[in-house]
Amino acid sequence: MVSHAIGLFHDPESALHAAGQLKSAGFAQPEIMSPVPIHGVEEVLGPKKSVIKRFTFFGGIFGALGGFALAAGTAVMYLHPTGGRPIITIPPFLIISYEMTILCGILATVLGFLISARLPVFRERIYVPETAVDKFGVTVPCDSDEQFSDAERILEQAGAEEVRRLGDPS
Amino acid sequence: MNVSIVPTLRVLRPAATVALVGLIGIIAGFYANATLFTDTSPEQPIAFSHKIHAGDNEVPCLYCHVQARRSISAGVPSVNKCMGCHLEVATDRPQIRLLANYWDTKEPIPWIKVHDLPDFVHFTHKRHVQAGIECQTCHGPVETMAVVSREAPLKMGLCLNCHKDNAVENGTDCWTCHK
Amino acid sequence: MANVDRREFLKLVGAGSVGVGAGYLLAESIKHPVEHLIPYSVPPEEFSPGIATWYNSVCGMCPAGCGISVRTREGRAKKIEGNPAHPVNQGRLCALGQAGLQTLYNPDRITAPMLLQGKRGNDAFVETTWKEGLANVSGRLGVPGVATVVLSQGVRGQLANLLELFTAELGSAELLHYDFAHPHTLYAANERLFGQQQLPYYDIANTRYLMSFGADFLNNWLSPVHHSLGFGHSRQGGDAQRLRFVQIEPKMSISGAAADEWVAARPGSEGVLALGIAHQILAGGRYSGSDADDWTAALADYSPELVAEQSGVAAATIVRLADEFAQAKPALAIGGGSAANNSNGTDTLVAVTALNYLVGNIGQAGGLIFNPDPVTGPSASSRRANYEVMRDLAEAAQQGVVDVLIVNNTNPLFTLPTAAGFKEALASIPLIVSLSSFMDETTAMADVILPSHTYLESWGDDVPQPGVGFSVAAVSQPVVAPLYNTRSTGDILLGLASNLGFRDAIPWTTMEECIKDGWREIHARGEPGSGDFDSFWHDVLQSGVWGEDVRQQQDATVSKEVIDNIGVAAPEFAGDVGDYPFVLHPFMSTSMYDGRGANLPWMQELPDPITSVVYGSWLEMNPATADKMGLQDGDLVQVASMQGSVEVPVVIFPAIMPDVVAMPIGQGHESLGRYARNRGANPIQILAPVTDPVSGALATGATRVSVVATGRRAPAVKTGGESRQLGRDIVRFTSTTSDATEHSAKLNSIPISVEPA
Amino acid sequence: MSSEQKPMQYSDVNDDIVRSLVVTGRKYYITLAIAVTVMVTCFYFPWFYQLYYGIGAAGMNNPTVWGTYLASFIFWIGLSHSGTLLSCVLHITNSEWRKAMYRSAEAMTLFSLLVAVTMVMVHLGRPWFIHWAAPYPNQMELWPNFRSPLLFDVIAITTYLTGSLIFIYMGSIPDFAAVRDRTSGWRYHLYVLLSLGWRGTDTEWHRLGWAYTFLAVLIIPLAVSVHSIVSWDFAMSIVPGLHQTIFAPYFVVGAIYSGTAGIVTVMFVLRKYMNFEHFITKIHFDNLGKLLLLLSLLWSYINILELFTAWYGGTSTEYEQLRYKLTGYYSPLYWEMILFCAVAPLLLISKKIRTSFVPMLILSIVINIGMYTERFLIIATTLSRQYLPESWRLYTPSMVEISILVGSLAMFITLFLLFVKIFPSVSIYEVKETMPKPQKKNGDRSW
Amino acid sequence: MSFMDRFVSGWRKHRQAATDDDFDYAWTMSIDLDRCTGCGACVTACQAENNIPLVGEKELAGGREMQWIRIERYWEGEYPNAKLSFIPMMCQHCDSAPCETVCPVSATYHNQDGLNTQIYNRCIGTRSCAVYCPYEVRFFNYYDHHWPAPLDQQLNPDVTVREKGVMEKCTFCIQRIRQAKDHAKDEGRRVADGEVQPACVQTCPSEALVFGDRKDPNSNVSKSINDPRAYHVLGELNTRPSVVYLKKVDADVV
Repeated sequence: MVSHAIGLFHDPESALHAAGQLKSAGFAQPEIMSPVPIHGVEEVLGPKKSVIKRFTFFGGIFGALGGFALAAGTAVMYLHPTGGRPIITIPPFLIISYEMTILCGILATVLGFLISARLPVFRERIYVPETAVDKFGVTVPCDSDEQFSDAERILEQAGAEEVRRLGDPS
Repeated sequence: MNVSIVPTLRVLRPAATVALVGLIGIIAGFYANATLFTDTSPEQPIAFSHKIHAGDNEVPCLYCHVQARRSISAGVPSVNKCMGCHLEVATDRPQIRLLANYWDTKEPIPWIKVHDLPDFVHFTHKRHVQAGIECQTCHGPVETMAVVSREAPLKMGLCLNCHKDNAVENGTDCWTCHK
Repeated sequence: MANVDRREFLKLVGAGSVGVGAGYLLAESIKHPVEHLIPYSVPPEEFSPGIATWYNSVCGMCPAGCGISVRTREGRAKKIEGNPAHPVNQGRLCALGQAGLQTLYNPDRITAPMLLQGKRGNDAFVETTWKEGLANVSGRLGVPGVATVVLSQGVRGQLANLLELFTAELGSAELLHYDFAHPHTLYAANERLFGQQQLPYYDIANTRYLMSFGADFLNNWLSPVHHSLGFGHSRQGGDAQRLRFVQIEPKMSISGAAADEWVAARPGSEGVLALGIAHQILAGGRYSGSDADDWTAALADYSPELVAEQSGVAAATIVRLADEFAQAKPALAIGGGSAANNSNGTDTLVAVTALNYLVGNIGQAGGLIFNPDPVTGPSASSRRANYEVMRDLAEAAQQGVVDVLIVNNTNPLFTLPTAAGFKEALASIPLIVSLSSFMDETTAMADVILPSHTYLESWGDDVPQPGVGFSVAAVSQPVVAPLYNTRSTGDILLGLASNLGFRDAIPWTTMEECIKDGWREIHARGEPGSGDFDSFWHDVLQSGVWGEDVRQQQDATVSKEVIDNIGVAAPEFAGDVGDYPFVLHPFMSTSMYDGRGANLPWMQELPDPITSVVYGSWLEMNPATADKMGLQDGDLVQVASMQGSVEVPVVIFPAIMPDVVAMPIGQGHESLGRYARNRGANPIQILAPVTDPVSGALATGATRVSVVATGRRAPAVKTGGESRQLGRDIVRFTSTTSDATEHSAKLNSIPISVEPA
Repeated sequence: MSSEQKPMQYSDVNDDIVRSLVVTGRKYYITLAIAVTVMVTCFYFPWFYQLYYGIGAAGMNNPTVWGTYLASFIFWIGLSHSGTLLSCVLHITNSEWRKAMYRSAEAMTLFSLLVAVTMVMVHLGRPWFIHWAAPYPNQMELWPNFRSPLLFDVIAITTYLTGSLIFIYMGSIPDFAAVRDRTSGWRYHLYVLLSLGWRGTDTEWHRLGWAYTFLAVLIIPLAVSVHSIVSWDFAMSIVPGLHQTIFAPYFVVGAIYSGTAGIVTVMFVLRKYMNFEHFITKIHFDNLGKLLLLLSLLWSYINILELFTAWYGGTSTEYEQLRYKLTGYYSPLYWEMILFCAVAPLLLISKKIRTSFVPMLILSIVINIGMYTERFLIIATTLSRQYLPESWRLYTPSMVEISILVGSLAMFITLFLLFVKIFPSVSIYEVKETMPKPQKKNGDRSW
Repeated sequence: MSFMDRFVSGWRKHRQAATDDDFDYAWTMSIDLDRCTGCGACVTACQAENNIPLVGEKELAGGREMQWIRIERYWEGEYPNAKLSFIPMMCQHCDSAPCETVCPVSATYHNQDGLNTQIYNRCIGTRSCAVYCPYEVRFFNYYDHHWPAPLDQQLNPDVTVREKGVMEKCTFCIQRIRQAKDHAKDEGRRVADGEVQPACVQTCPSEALVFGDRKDPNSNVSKSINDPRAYHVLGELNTRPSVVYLKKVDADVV
């Protein structure tokens, strides 16, 4: 049975410290839950790489090409010459292209965010409501009771106000 | 404590189902009205059978709808024309008696339009007949119908596909039909 | 869904049903209503659905007598166009002619015979049958010694003949044709000068110099469509030199706007001006006729300087105009409209017409050509009632001498000044019968209304007046089945005649037969053996017009007596200059003619060409005058003469003399249906009873008025905004017709191709 | 920044915001009822009447076929322009003072966009066919005309609406989570769904940070393009007075100007009636005031340029346009606009005014009245004085138009009132970020 | 043909702006201002032919007139030298029409007759075309128009009666053009010069209006175009109108 140890801290620095301790103690990647984004996580837990920018980039490219293709393609499908201009009229279609770049970029960014942040949450994950108010939580999965007491010890040493054990839902 | 949106989704399911069923109902109702309850073969004042005339007796379409080849409108035959034959033919049938009644009182027959286009569509029979389009292309196999019913949807897509396939002159110019 | 409980299930069923119902109703709401296909029982001969049939006929909207072709679809008249075969209008038609459809389909037509129940003028009519209506009238007419007056609009051809016959049979009856716009003075002038009964034909198409004294010949003078055709042709119609055209009048008319030069002459001084020009022509020795000395003697008093003093036109201008007029070959002078509407109208027109004689254009192309007598019907000038006749009629009626008045489609109550006393006269006539198609002012006073067809539903024929130099006649035929329970004027007369037992003199039972009988004479004029009458008739119906190259003798001589007596007296104006500082210039508008267009919505909505006013009356005023009086465009003013006053908004008009104000005729109806009633004001009502003593015509331009601000604003409804170009070169001008250095339109086209490829 | 008595705690923020959502006084309901009533009677009734009767219910006529509906459209689009745009710019430039006010500013964007879209519906002659302006396959095989500036509008506004909605939503996810934990009943379920199960882990914060920044980067050019495109509806025509290169920046500046003034108004109201004195302070008003002053100067600059070029060019059409604007029928409105938008904001030079709430409120309303006038004049003065003097004609709005204008304001207020009860109208986590971080407790250092 | 070839050839074709050569006919009208007398016959003819509604005094006062062709008037000078010129103004059927580009739903575009179309049933009523048109010749149906019976019997069955919320304008009487083409097709020929005339041209009493195909070098209208007096109103806007005006001749102009 897998459970989680959670230490609640009053301040972000202690939480970060605790996470670093846990990591160096050989625990699996600890998670920090906080009411505000905290700086310096990457120094402690290792660099984080986000795929979001790729989503944004390719979304934008798709939008640019798709926007132009939409405008040009539909113009060719039913010929309605207007204003003495060619059927495929580049300047205005570039504007469509521009707008579609942004639209698709935005949608792709959202998609990238949801995927990379693993949202929305369908399978239950552990959570401590206090971390949304003013506590900073550090959590690690523990395979056994020994591991949990190790973790509890490290967390308390780091200054956790409280350490909880939460069962991982199966 | 754990977090997940699934319990909430469970809670909301009945309400969502009701909304979904309602929505499906609207779509179904709309289509039901448009397809099932729209009278594509209305009951005419005289139960005239195209099957008997055009099918069994092989009267050509243009014999009665004489205008079709030279006018925008195909025209309904005048009562006079009907009586041209029915003074002699099948005078004892009840429907023919109805016809004779209209003839005697010089009342017009209020036929119901089956193939009705919106007022902003200016379809011309002449060009289509002269181009050799079979009447059945748009009107369906009328010669097999005892009661005329509208087979084709007579929507713009139908016209347009034919115009595009046959590369009709000015065939995709809106002003060809919408003046 | 397996474990849906009962409640849940019911909810779902409920939601589904509500949804289906809503969807059904939604689809139902956007459904197209059922349409029917109604076949004819027996289709008419020429009928085919979806294909237009054209009928040729004659326009009945004004006395010009243009030929029309009416397009009908499925038995309904859709459009009136000019008949290309008709020599008068050659396929063209004016706005009023186009609007003829709206007399046919007017929602305010009288739909059945009516009898008055109760007091006159209260609109208390009840419908009756034709039999009863006709019997009612013929019963009264049949009384021996009953004094009857038949007052008709000016009609020609067979219907005029029928009217003559009918009144002759009635015994103590008088026939009068009354039209407000009938050019009495012009007839009188031609008769005096040349002894001609018919109006001459003015060959504007071939003239090179046109001097028009007040004649709004492009708008509504005599035969505007034909004049416009000629005008277009002589302006830009070929290789010949372009027409130069001078218009002389106190207020710029539509013709004045088209002129190369617009000369403002004092009202009533046009004749003097013409004589001044004649004087100059003679003085220059440009007239070499045998009677030159007579002319010189007669015109001795009309030196340019003296004329300039009277007319307000500079002497140099008079000299120049005379030179131009004499040098241009051919040159043509026409007169009418404002020049003829004064107390010296006939004299003025004599003077103007004499100019043609002096430059020798009589009978020449581009000049003045005499017309032959009409081939059918009486002369167009016979029994035409002028103002004096109408006034006398009114006086007689007031004395109780008139027992029955039959009014046929004319509206004297509207087109006569209040001073004529016609309203009081009607009150003392025991029986008034109106044959009008509309409830006009006169018809509203009637006791019996026997509504006539519009011209698009009736048979008729016409000889256009003035003609085109040769014999022309046209047939008008019904183009649609009658809309209502009405009859054509001819058929009504025939019905009355039959009731009264005039069988011998009036043998026809329908107007169609009557017309046909008249045309048998025309057929007989043709070469013998040119086919039987039926095929002739068929051809005439098909082409709508018949013509024959019969021309009038064109030798014009002017007797010495006429020359010696030539001269134009000073115009007489009613009203003191101090109290009434302005001369009122009422003019016939494009769309209303003499008021008959007021019930046609198209005509109400057709902007006046010069001021762009729609739906109403207005008073045109010189900007300087308005400035002096502190009036602005849109101010409501009271225009008062000695005879009464009307209230109209001011329209500032750049081309009117400072001491003249102008008002359009046609609005101010008290009756005539929803479009005409209670709209604008009628300037005729306040005219003073001044006449031209020679012709007896009303001098419509001889009334002085005062203009007083009411302090209210009621701007006339205009469709136009700012009528100045502001340097935008919208209308462009060129000095010559063929300047090869100028750009052609093709050079203006630059395809748009500048863009990144 | 902080109250006088004792420094604010993180938990105070949560308490305050949750209270603003859950505790609803009678005043709120009364205000809402009035807003809804006005919206229905002044917007929907006249609109339905207009749908039945035709656009003739409005005062438009032939040369001036556009009227207050389009002016309102530009006005609301303009008002939308400071919220999200300002929020994005300030986010990227890391401005601290943004954090307390951006949520409601973005909401303003969203709702004014919604109202703007409604105004398009009101403006159209046949709104029931508005879907034809969307590219979707259909049996008629017809597509919209992508060369049309109006279609640029359709696409740009759709994108902007989508973008703004996503932007405000993304920023609110952590707050939804925070509120979720403190609510129950339907609110709880709503916030569960809206928060998507947000837990505030380091990974989530990291992803959110990136996504939010990317969105901000995307939305800045979008917002600029949206109002440029709205200006092109006019500038792409060849109507004198409209066909101007300066129109796009003019509109963008005008939009941000009126939007910023709108934010001031909204801030004042929130501060006063939602008891957000802790969060929205003089600093915000001071900064917004400075921004307003800058924008007002920019706006005046462009206005003067427009006049100057017209005067210098001196072509008949442009000069007439200038003359008409300054002295013609609508000139009182023009001078009103100059007074409200160019002269009055000069008061903002004074710090005293910038930091006093009521004068700022008055000034912001005055500026927006002026900006509405500007939009009205852009349409009314130019369309009634085009190339052919013969078709010049005046335009005055009808009662239906004025009523719909009032109704649209009520619609905006209604939407905003609903918003403040659903969205945390001040960002919880970003306010916390501006507060001093919790420090380690004394003697806690065991490592 | 491979996709790429089709793409390339299609691209080339659709990258070219249409010229007169691409049209079947290039219908053109010329208006001789030296002949026009401003009589208004064209206005009424157009109203009769094209089912143009009656607007009524109130609406006219509000500036909502419906006249596909109207007569504009311009004064020059002051009394006594005031001069008045008339200029008929209708849809110019510009080849580079500003109205066409702005329509979001392609309800107005350029067709194979070289005409500027207006498809009523496609129109959604943005009215932007009327704003973009420098000639002010587009008219909006501010409400449903009614013809009191029996005036409705006059309505031309070949022309749609427009409903509220759509734009309308001069079509060069497309119904007549199409009918002439129909006849010509029956006989397997092109439409002859003078065979088709819009209602205004047909009725013009001074023959100021001439209508025809400018692709036919011998047509009357081609001669008008080549006349040295020919010009385009607002030609500086380069809208390339299909209506050509012939300058008014005025001896006083140098």
